[in-house]
Amino acid sequence: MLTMLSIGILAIFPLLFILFDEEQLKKHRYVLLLPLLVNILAGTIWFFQLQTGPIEHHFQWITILNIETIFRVDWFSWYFFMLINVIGLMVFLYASAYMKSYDGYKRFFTFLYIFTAAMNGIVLAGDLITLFVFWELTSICSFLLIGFNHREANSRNASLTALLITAAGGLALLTAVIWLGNLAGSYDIQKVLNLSNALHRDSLIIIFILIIIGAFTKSAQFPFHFWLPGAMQAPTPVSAFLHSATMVKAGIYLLFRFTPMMGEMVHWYYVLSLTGVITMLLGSFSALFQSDLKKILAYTTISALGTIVMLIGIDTKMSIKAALVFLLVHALYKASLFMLTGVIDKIKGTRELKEIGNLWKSNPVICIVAILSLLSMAGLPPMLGFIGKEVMYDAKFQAPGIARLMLLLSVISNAFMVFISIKLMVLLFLPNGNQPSSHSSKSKPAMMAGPVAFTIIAFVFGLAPYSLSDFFGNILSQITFTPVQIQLKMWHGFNVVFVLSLATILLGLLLWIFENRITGLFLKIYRNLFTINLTHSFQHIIQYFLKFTKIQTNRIQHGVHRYYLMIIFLFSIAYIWWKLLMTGLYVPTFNTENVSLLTVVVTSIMLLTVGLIVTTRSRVVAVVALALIGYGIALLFMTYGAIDLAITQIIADTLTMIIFVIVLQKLPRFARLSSKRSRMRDALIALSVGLSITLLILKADMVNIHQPVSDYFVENSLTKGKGQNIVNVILVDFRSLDTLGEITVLAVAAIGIATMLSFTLNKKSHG
Amino acid sequence: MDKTVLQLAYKPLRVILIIVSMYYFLRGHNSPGGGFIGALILSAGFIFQAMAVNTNSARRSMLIEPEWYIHIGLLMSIVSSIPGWIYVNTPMTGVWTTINLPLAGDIKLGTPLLFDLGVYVCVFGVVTSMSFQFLKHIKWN
Amino acid sequence: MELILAILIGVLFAAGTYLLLRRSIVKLVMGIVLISYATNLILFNASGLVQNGLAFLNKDGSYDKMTDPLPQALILTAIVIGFGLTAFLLALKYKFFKITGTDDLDQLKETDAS
Amino acid sequence: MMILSNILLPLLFAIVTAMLRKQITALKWSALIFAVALVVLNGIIIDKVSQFDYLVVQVGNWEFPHGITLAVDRLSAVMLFISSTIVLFVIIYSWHTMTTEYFKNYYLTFVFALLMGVNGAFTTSDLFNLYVWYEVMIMSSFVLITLGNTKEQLTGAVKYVTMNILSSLFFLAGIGLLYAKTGTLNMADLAQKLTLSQDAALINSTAILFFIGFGIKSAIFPLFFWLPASYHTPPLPITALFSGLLTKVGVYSLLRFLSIIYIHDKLFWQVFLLTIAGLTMVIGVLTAASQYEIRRILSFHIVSQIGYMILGLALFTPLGIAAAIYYMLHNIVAKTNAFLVAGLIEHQTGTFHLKKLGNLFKTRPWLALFFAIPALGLAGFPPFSGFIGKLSVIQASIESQQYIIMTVAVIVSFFTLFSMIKIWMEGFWKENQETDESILGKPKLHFSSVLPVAFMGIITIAMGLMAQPLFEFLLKASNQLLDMDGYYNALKSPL
Repeated sequence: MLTMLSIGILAIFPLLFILFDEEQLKKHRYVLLLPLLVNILAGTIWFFQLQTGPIEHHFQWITILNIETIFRVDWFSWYFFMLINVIGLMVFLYASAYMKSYDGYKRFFTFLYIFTAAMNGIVLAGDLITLFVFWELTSICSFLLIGFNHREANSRNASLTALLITAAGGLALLTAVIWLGNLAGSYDIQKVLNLSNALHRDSLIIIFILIIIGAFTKSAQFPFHFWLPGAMQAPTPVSAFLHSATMVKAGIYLLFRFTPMMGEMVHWYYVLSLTGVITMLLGSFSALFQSDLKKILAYTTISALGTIVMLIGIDTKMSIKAALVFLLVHALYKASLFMLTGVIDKIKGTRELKEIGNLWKSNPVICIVAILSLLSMAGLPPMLGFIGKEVMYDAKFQAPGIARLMLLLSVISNAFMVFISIKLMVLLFLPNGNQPSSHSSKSKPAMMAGPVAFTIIAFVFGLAPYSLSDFFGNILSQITFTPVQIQLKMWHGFNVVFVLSLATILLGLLLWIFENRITGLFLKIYRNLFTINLTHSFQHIIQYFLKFTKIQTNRIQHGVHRYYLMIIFLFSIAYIWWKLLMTGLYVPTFNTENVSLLTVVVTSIMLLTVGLIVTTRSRVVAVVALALIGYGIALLFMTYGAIDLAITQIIADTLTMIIFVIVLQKLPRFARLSSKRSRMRDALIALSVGLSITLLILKADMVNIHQPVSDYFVENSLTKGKGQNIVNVILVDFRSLDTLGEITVLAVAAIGIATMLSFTLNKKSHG
Repeated sequence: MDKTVLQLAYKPLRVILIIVSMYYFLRGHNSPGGGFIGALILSAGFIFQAMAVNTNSARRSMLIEPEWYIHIGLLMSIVSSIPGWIYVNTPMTGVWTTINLPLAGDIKLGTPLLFDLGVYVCVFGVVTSMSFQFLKHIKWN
Repeated sequence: MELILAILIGVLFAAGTYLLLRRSIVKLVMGIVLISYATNLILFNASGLVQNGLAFLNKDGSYDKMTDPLPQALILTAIVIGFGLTAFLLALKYKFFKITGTDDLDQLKETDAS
Repeated sequence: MMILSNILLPLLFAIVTAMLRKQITALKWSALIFAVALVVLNGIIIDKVSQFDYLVVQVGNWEFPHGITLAVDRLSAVMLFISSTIVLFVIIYSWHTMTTEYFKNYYLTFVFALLMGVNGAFTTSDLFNLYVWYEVMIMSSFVLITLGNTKEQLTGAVKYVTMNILSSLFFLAGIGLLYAKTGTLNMADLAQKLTLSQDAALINSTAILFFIGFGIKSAIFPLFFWLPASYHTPPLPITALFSGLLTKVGVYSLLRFLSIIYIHDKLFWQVFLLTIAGLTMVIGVLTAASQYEIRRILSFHIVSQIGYMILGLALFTPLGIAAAIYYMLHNIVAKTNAFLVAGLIEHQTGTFHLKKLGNLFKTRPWLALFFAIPALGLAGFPPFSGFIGKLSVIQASIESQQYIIMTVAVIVSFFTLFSMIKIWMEGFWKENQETDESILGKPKLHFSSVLPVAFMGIITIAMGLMAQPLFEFLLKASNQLLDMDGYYNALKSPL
């Protein structure tokens, strides 16, 4: 039940906000931390329970579709869970102070809580549907948070881009999930993974691609990475939490989960490693050219995500281990750096790199924390980042295949990181000639708590990495399904990895020293590489799409009534002819048995009259001709024994004609509106309709499956219906419900005509 | 149009049409006729009046508004379904009784006849209402 | 006779279709009336077309030449319903002309394309 | 009896509301009570149907298949229930949003008459009777769509009326041919006769006319033009009512009628319907994306979402049909709700047009919440009802190995999201000084217009979270629909 609680408390907690108004909430803002503390407590309890094995809770949702809600805590979930909630705690603390100056304090935290709940849901979910539900929820929360400053067009566009991309990925994932569920007969992740060997390989490749798309969009992998820099429009706590430490890791979580199943595919290896490498280089390289602090961090995040994906792709035990460690490293330093950016932003009023500076003098604490975090980012000792990088190099070095090449590329990418770290340190903290701004230069303790804590953690683990060994070993066993022992050490001795580390740092330093010379070259490369700005292209695509739909709509829903009708008729004709040809045409035989001279004459006159209606330009002639046809039909009814019908037809026809005449008095003459060509075309269509109907009727006469039901009426009309006029008995007794409906139609028509003619809205036309 | 002829003729015409309509309605169960045809003939009488004089005059002659004929007619049709529900437990089932009248002899009365009467009244209301609306708004007279 | 009737129905349908494809609303209404005649005849065709047959019983319940009474009842219902619809259409037509002053269907595009 | 009450009571209510039309207060309250009564009645019917499978009435006590037989199975029962619920909500919503002019001009009478037609269509098993109910329904809808007689309404109505009459005429012609061929009007009897006959496939040429008739009604691809041309013109409660009821009757009829015909030419129907479904989905959603008027966006989406229902039907598996029915129910609730919210937006800002709207997220946060639920529901986001709909449709397609249509369905749902987000972006997020000013003077939302919106939002969520009992019911319903012998036997010798 603890699983439900840990998600539920976050989801329900915002309801309490109704009790407070915004000011009160700001005053008692430490209340906001409560649910996260509860969750960390839950995590602690699980820590002890996990020693004996995973914890599972099953809830029935839609058993008929095999959908069962399962929550499952294993070491791997636990790892993510703690990451989310510990970072969450600090971010909430930070945000409670940071957001004080914003409107919509309550709203912000509501979204953030729901997001945290969803994020916990993803990692605790034990079945794919539940996972997907929470997955989509994080997309929505991310959308709402990126667009938090929704009055600005930039925020709106960024949030739209983010949502569309992640939602598209979500749909791919959904398809994959349902497909997998269908193949495995269950959505339980354990069962799906266990069945992997029995699965049919062909469809598995499509499923694999779909999952990859889902994960890549969420984790901002090339070519979907471009939404992430845009997402920096969100308030800084959001960037720290969603777009670096947690949500973007959801895709990675998914890849980890599917490793045992998909890892056996050769595609897995290539697609993931290559995408990872591209993303890694792309991110770190693009970061070189940014001047906004948050943008820099965003691109380095992309790079880090690429690194992790690449490591998962390599799929050796070492590489998975490296990925796991690197995940922690990155979460710690990136959250810390983002929060510091926010602090600096508050103090200096800007995030532009060039305009900040000289922080060392005014805010030494910030500087120390920042420097340590940046060291971690650069992968330098004594921070945990160093360990992360070492393990990573080691993994690649030991891995087969193209991993060596990747090793080289990682060194370059990491050198960029070193370079960026140095650049940031220098530009931010050393004096650069700018005047210290007049903003309040004090940083609030609530906002510094997070960075400080994370830095300390990273420092401690950096010094004593072996304390993490067992833990990562446990996780690794769970992911790969085999028991694994791993070792984390600070000092590996003089080996290749050490040399590589050294080379990285040197390269970074060199870049820094020769910055002025190299920048020009890099800029050239950058501009040539990125002639296409994906963000803008995406906006353009949307614009083009809207334009296209507009053209297309005007083509389809053009408003010309007769073309609508024409399409309906053409569709019908095509359909009828096709069916007629498929089932064979019927050659009519002329049966003279029932033909009398009268009917022939009547019919011929009617045919002539029809011609008159179609061609005449006089309204009176048309109406009279119409009446004549009606009377002709009445005559036909009469000759074949339908006297009631004939009378009704005549009266109804007369009434219709009278109304016609009354109405036409007020209307203009027929004008010849259409051209000869269109008349010919319409005539052709009309004739075709007529012909198909005729053939259809003749064909219908060919089939006569059974005796009609009406013998019964003949037999029972007098005895049970007490009437000799069978038609009337049918109307008022056998099928009286029809008649009831019929008079209802009439009644509605009458009242409707009354309202139509007498009721006109007083207010001006709306819409 | 020369109205004088119509204005002279509408009253006797109306009486004739009412009688004809009753005749057609009553024999409808056994020979051509019935509620719908009867009602159309009946309304013809009042439509003539409306055309000859004006719609208000015709409305007055109808005693109640044509709309109410519609309501009443529909209600009668609904009511006719109730006996069947009570006696046979299936609504709209025909229930018949025979009444002996001094002059006419045995007359069979049943819910289908009530239903047909409902149709008659309703259609009468419908046709007159429709025609009056058209005549009034399009200013025939 | 079926053949003649079928041709008649076909012609009525064709004429109705042609009128529906005109631009005038009056012609549109006439087209609908014609097609509804045609559908009534299709139903009538189903009654088997017995010449001089009747749908009446004698007093004792016997009959001479019976046509299928059911389609007749259906057509009767359909005629009446058709009458109601046509009357409403004409009212609509009238009101439409009164408000917009046009009879031309091609003019009424504003509720479609944006 | 209860089944027939579903037809007779709305008629009675229509008459009573017509008589009461001058006493507005009494009129409104009585209409409310009537609507509640119908909901309760249909609740009981659902309960009965789950016990006895079929409720059958031989109207007039005539022997099957000679008289008119009314039969309610699970599909009918659930449709009856949802339609009366929608009517209830719309009546509550109309309480304050419709002016007294409308009430005086028989607004409620026509609503009940419409419901009578809809209920009739859902209960009858007789084809000609179905035609009659269709006419009751469209006649009432004609009057409703023109109620108020604005220029737009009349313009839209010309198209609406013409194409709907045309659809009925096709339908009627189909009945004529079918009767000539088979001599029966009852659907169960027809099914029985067809299975016994050698010539069953020949019936297919007649089925065309039915398909076109029902197709126009349900607004499938090349036949849907009347819907976007007219749905946005009448007063909002009427649009909402239409969106909930009308096209769904067409889909219902297709389900019922094709379940008889389908098996006699399986290959053709599957390919044909899948094509139609795909085109309907795609065209509808693309046209919706181009619009800037909320009601038009929603109207075009009706077309698109009909495609999903046809898709479920085309698969013709128990799961596929259950998915189609679920989708239909979901769509009725969510779409009506979305329209009602659009009405609230208009009430507050005076416009439906996205370009004139803006910043409602700040100024009317509750409205944003109310909109978000049906919008996310329609876009198929979890855990709302649309998600289960989408999920079951995809699952059914995978099960039948129809991967192309599955892909189309998935992509279309992406564009649906796009349209919803567009409304959100433009209406709720965009900065717009004018709306901010114009909104200040607007009256507060009345309780009666918020209540149905909130309620339907809850239903949308509940249909997602508690889908199990509903889906179980629907799966039984679809098995029942496919079981022609069961249908025949139930009608022939009812309990």
